[in-house]
Amino acid sequence: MALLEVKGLEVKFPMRHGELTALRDVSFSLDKGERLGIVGESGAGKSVAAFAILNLIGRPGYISNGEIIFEGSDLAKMNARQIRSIRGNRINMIFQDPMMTLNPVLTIGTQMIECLQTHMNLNREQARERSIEKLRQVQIPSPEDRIDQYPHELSGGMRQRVVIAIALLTDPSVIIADEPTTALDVTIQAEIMELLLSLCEDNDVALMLITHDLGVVSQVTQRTIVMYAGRVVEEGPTRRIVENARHPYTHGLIDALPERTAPGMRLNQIPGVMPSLAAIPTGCSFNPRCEHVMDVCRSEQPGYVTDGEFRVACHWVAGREQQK
Amino acid sequence: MIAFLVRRFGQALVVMFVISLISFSIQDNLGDPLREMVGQSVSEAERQALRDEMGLNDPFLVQYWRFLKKAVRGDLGDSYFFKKPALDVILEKFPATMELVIGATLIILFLSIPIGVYCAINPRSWFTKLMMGMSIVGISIPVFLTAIMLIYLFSIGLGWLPSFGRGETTMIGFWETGFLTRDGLLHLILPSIALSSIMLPLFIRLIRSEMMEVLEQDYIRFAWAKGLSRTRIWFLHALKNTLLPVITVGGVQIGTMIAYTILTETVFQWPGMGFLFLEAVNRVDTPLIIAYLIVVGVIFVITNTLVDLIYGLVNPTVRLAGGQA
Amino acid sequence: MTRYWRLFKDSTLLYSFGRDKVAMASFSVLLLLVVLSFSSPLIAPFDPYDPAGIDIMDSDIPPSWQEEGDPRFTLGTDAQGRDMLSTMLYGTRISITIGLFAVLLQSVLGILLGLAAGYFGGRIDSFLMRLADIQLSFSTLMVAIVVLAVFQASFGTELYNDLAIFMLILVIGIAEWPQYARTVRASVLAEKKKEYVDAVRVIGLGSRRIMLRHILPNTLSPILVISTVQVANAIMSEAALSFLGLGMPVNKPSLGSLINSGFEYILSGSWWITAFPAIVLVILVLVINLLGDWLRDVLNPKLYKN
Amino acid sequence: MTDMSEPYSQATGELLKIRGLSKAFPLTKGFLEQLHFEGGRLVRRRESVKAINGVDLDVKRGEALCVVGESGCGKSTVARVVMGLLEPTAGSIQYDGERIDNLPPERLLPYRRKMQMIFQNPYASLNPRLTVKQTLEEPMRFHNPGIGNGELKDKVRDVMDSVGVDPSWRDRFPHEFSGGQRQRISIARALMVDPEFIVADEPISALDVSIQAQVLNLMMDAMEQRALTYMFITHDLSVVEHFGTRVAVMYLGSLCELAPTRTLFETPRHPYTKALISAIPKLTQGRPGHIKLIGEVPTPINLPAGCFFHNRCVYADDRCKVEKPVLHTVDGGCRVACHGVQEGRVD
Repeated sequence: MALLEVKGLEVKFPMRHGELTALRDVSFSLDKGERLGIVGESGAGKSVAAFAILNLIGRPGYISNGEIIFEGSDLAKMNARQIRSIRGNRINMIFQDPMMTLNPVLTIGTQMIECLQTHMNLNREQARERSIEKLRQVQIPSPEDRIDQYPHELSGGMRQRVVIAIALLTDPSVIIADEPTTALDVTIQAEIMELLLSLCEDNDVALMLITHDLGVVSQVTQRTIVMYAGRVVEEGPTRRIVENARHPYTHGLIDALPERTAPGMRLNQIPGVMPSLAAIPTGCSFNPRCEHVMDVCRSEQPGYVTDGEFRVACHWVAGREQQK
Repeated sequence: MIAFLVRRFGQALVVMFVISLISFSIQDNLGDPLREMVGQSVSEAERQALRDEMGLNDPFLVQYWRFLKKAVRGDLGDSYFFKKPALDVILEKFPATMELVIGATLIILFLSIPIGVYCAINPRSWFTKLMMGMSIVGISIPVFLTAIMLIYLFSIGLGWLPSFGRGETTMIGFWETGFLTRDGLLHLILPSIALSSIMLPLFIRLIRSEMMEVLEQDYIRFAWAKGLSRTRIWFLHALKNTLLPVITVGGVQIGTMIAYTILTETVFQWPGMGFLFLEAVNRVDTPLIIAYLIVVGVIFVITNTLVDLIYGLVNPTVRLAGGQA
Repeated sequence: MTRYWRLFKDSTLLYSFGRDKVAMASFSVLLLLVVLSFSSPLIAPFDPYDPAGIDIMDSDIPPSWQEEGDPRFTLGTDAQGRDMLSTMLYGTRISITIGLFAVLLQSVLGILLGLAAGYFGGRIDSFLMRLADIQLSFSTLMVAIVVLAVFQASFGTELYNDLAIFMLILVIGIAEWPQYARTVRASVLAEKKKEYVDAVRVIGLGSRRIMLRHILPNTLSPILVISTVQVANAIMSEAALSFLGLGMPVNKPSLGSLINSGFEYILSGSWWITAFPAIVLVILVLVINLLGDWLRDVLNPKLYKN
Repeated sequence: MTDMSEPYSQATGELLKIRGLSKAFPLTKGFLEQLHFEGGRLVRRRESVKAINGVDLDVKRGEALCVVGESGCGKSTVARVVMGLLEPTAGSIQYDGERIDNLPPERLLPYRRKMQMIFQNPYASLNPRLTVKQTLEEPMRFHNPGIGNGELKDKVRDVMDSVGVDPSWRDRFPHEFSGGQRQRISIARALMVDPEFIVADEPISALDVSIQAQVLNLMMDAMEQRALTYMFITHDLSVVEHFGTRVAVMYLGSLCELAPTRTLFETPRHPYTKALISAIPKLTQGRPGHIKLIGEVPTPINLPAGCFFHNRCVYADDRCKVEKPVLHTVDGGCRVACHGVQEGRVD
């Protein structure tokens, strides 16, 4: 039984001219200790999916359909008090920009201890001890002093370590990391990613890694979901996706990476741009950019073709499967 | 810290210098001190002699220097009307104005923060809409009109509250207070409401918009993701950040508040500095006008310093030392 | 030109105006007040500036629907026997005129100084902003009261009364320049950092052309918002000054001085001398503030913050 | 398609010569904030951010020189100083043998035609109040005051065509375009005056992956068709491997290593370059095997003595802590600023 199972998730945003559907029929599952990558370009809906799990979508968005089963109960149906006992306790989040994630007017210690006092029955002293311990685990030098500092006294890399320490405070079973290294420098990125990876492994925490960077996904995750215009277009083991992507979009995305072309040659490009949520084409939302586009793609939204642990939403792939 | 103190001191000097220049030119240009002293019957020659004797024919700078030297000692001359040292006359009225300002500040503090926060948290509720509607009407009614309306309604119409003066007061040392008697407090109600009538909606709107902006920040979303209680997120995480710009604006509004005391005191005939100042203007009582300006200048310098100190306490990224920030 | 028309026509400004009942109502009321007051010489039943047309015997007549009312004076008369309706129409014209010209003066000063401070930076900037800070902390009203008090005392009341309208425009205009300058400076600084400015610098354009053609047009939104609010503020300041007896004289009253002259009689029951001009003043300021609020919501400029 | 890894066949000497370039930004603080108490005495300390510290760099005609480094290494400052957007604190810049860093604005104009720039943020690099046509016409009109309307219109159409933006959209405003299209328009504006040298400051880092490839290809097309020379500023090494002919690696405002692209990626010499290259996430299954750096990046306000990298370098010895290394040539045509490499301590 999966630790976290998302079924048919749909998220809508009421707008001036009617509603926008940010997520359509998104389903996936996460096992205990598993590392899942969610890949997509900006506007694909991957962050919305992450925030929807903890019912944290910014107003006026709302979950209009679907279930989010975590340890046997549906997060989407929980009341405010119930979901608060999950947030920051069983399922924790890491945000993109460490410069913006920590409250500038509160000390690191305050921001850590409040978590522990909310979710665990600890007194101040114990909470402080535990916070220092976690800061040490994320390799922050002299954590006893750092804990009393304010965020602006720490560098970006250090702040992201603090955020990771906060995410680990309550021994959660899932960490959702939304582009955790995008705002950081290349060398710091690698360090933070490795730290996150080893901490998740050591503590048997499941990791949901949301990123646009296929390289990161291929190094860190076991399974990958590719999203396009609010929908999952492909899912499978990371290795198979990287080496043998089936969906033309995934394929194009991987081929567009500079390392896929000999130096000095033109890069492989996907023509056009991702549609805005207000103007998603009928049929397959990728059809205007697809090199394999067929008539059916323009009229009918493709269903999933499954092949064991592999899942693709594409008429062209389905057609080829049938021919086999 | 040292830079902060030096800068504050420098700013105070500049402010006081400007005020002293203005004051001096008022003294120089307004009215003829001689007329006040000797009347019309003295001949022109005698006047000239007197002028020389009093140093009124000395060069500008010499006169200004003399004025400064006396001003530093607290000697701003005698009020023409009261025939007493002007500074003493003003300071006698200082408690009345202060208590009015305290009353209005309390109203603003205790209403604007809860209402502003509520409106930011519940942007769609009917109460928010009502408050936003009322606040824009509130900003559009001049202080003196609010004062007149209050008098018309509560004093003339309903007869609940007194319409002028301070009522019964008690002396605590030099400080004449109306806080200790029921009558004094009753007299304070309408003027305080009138004085706060423009600032209150202003601050409600400011707190609301700042708080709404803060609530959109990543660190608030992160706080939600940490599963903290609503009260902690709203009243610690969000409010502390909201207060920073509010404190800054508050500092700027002190000047406006003092200007409004003139209006309020005029309508309610509140025996404070503002009322006295307007009377002095009408009587061309130059020393009194100057004394008022100087007292107000000192109040500005002190309150602005306090505001800066409070800002530094709330905002850890500002080090008063100015060094590593 | 059609291009700009299209930009305007498609803009969120017009769109949201058509959808916002409050904005449309405010605009209509403002338009009505402006048109009525500026055509007051044509439509007003009496000329309040003409001493020959005023009979002191007509003083203190309540509005016509009251028992002692006189059908000639719809809204009654004031203590000098002037028709309230006519006096208010003329008074509104004076209030609006002072408000507009004061804001015009403010904006010219503020935009020039703000552009200079924002674009050149350095010493000019810190000097101007320090000056603005100090002046702001004294508040417009305070500065205006002091200056006008001094002028009134040194000019003598008669000469002052003749010059009052200019003095008010001048004082309110000059006293409020920091508001503008800070807003303009803040948006110039924000725009200057954007890369399109670098792009035209790379082309080689001179700094004056960059300022006028590229930066200034992009700072118009906050200027528009602040201008609207400032007109309301200027009208309020004028009313306050006139109420204190430092503004428009009784023989050429603005709304504020009308309220002031009526205040003395309110205790004796002549409420209309105060109430009618007060209502007009509040409505005038309110609709301008509502329009300013609407503009701020639509254009959503980041106004100056420390 | 051309193979850009053979640049030297076309290269005909240096187009741009940067010598000893430094730029420090004074921290704008009032006089009073500069006062500090030190050892019981009041001292005045003026602080500045040392963004570039003595950079020597040449750009050869016809090449695409990539300047890479992490945020705060001064790579964008180099670009801005070269373009005359910032004044250097010290050093000189020569363009085609002519010193340009000290020219008055009007004498700089001929160079403005030859040197153009492409910016990072497509949402800020176009004036929102000008149509595409106005944006594109401005440089042309400015540099050719007598140009006829017809000629200008043709030129706008040609350039829009060449960057892949439909010329019939010339009356639209920037907000009507997507990020990738705006970046194309931004490139078009640079191409309007037919420049020979283009400085591109992180032109693709604000774009999505699939759009990055489009813009990069466009830049390569333009380079080929117009015989352009590029100075390409980026933090993304994976792009560099593909795009550049030579690479300059910067750290804290100094050059660490300067080498032909292939050499740099095959045999990086400087310890920092090695760490940087190892940190690129590649499509390989398995854990990231990057070289760990110790410590934190020092602030450019208080630069360390000696080699700026010594506090993060595992090879650092006493010499590195006191003596600043200079670029020296090692085999393979690359230049490295490292005592360890010179002494053979670092392989």
